[in-house]
Amino acid sequence: MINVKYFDFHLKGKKPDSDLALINEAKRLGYHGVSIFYSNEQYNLALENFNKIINDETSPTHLKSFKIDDFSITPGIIIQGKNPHHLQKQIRSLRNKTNILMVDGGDLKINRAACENVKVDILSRPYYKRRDCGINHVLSREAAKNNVAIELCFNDLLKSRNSLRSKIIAHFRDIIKLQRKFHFPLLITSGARTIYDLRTPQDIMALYRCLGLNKEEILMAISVSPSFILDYNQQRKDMVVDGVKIIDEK
Amino acid sequence: MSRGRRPKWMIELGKERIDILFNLAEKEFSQHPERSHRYVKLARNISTKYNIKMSMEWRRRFCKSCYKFLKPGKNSKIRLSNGKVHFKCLECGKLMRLPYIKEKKQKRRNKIESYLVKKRVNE
Amino acid sequence: MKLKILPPTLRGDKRYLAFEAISQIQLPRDDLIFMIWESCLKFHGECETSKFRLWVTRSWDLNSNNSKKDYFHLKGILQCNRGDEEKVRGALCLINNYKGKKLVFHTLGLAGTIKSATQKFIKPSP
Amino acid sequence: MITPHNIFQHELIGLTVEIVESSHQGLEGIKGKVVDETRNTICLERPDGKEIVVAKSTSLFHFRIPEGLVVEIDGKVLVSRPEDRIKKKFRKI
Repeated sequence: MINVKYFDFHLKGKKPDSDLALINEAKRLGYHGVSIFYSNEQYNLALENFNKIINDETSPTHLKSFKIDDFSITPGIIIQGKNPHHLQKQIRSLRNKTNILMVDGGDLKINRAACENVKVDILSRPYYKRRDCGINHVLSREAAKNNVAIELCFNDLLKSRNSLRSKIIAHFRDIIKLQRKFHFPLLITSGARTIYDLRTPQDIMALYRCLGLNKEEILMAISVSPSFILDYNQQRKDMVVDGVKIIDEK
Repeated sequence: MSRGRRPKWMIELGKERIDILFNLAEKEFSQHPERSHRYVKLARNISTKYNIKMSMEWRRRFCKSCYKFLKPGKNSKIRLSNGKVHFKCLECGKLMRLPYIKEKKQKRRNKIESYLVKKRVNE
Repeated sequence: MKLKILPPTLRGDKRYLAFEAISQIQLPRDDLIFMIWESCLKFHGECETSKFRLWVTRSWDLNSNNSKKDYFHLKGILQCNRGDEEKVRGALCLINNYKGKKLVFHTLGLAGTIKSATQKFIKPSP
Repeated sequence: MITPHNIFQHELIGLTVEIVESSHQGLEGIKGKVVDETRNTICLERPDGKEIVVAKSTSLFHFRIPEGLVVEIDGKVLVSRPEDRIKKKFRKI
């Protein structure tokens, strides 16, 4: 595999120093890019201290993604909406603050509102606290149309045991079956809080292979769709409409 | 399907597009006449779909029956006769008559005003 | 708000497994469920059992008339994924005790619908 | 006025355009002035006067607006009759 870049897209950010430990650990394990998710309030705080550490105040603060020798770190915001209307309001206000926007799934109305919204990047864990997998053919068609990625979180497997874990694996299988039919972007992430939740990309690929995913699909989920999300969001500010983009004239 | 009134920005956009099309037709007529006929057809489509009246200067520049672009002297004849302007399209021979009473009245008013001004100046 | 169910082409296809359980203690529904899941998990592990889509549909209590006997008789229907019936049957017959009490599971048969499962194995209509 | 925000609804005839990507390799890199437009095609006039008819849905265009800004438009966005493009609805990004 020539220059396949592995991305771990969902790390939970808490305190600045623990985030840094997470990032260094991810770098050591062989990931090429990482994105850390904060709630709305902590996001600005995190942005500043990233700036202090990496660019030591030289670059302007509005920079949203950072690079240490081609290891890309992009902080993002995770949204918990109480109802669709509240969710829409939050999305509208937070869209141009970050590069990546993730909606925490679980409630049916939230899942649907997130899938139908072009501005949302990732719908994380639609099966959270649910007996079914949270999405059906209607939502997955919308997710494919609006390019909303559905995220399978490794942390859920880690923390659960016995029948709960096998139920979550069953939800994974349903989502994979829907993904094969409707081709919405799939995302495999670790959702790590501490360095003990992180696994190397090869281990995660091996684990997901026995869930029924073949090699190409896993590569799509770990390296292609994350990098697509990053590039797409880079151009998002000068995208007028879905297919139209302003290029600074030569 | 109820046509209804189009929103304002659509009508503005339509007007701009019609102006662009007719200006291009004007420029292109000498080398490529068939292109300017095509532009007139496009402009007509826009004006009919969005219910936009073309401005006065452009309404006289195309034939009402064969929708060809008319350039005075090249494929159209313009004459004045008994109070009307005659546009004759040489492509299909259609004669379009337009009264110009407003212009006549305007001319009379200007003449009266110029006399009044002269009289006041003499006193 | 409920999600619209999947179209038939995407909906997994099911098989119904009629079983009877003879045990020394009364078996409510959730104990039944716990036992079946436990045995499958121990025997096949989490990854396999996630394929089976197990679901205990109904269970009937058949010891109203012979209360003097020392065992409880129970019949029920278990829904599982088509193609994995053998694995589920294998796991079912490995159950032997629950909370120290003896217990045995026999699978009476397989059927494609709940109705045919009940008629054929549970309540043979005269 | 033609701005990047309403160029796809505005008149394309008269703008200079360059085909950046296209499923037909021969068309890539061609520059020209848009001369005619139909539902699925754009007719380009090359600087040397030759006219080329290009399909809209299979290529990516770089339109140069009069004020000099360059806008990249995917052909699929433009696929509709010229007069219908004004009222076509688009998803805001």
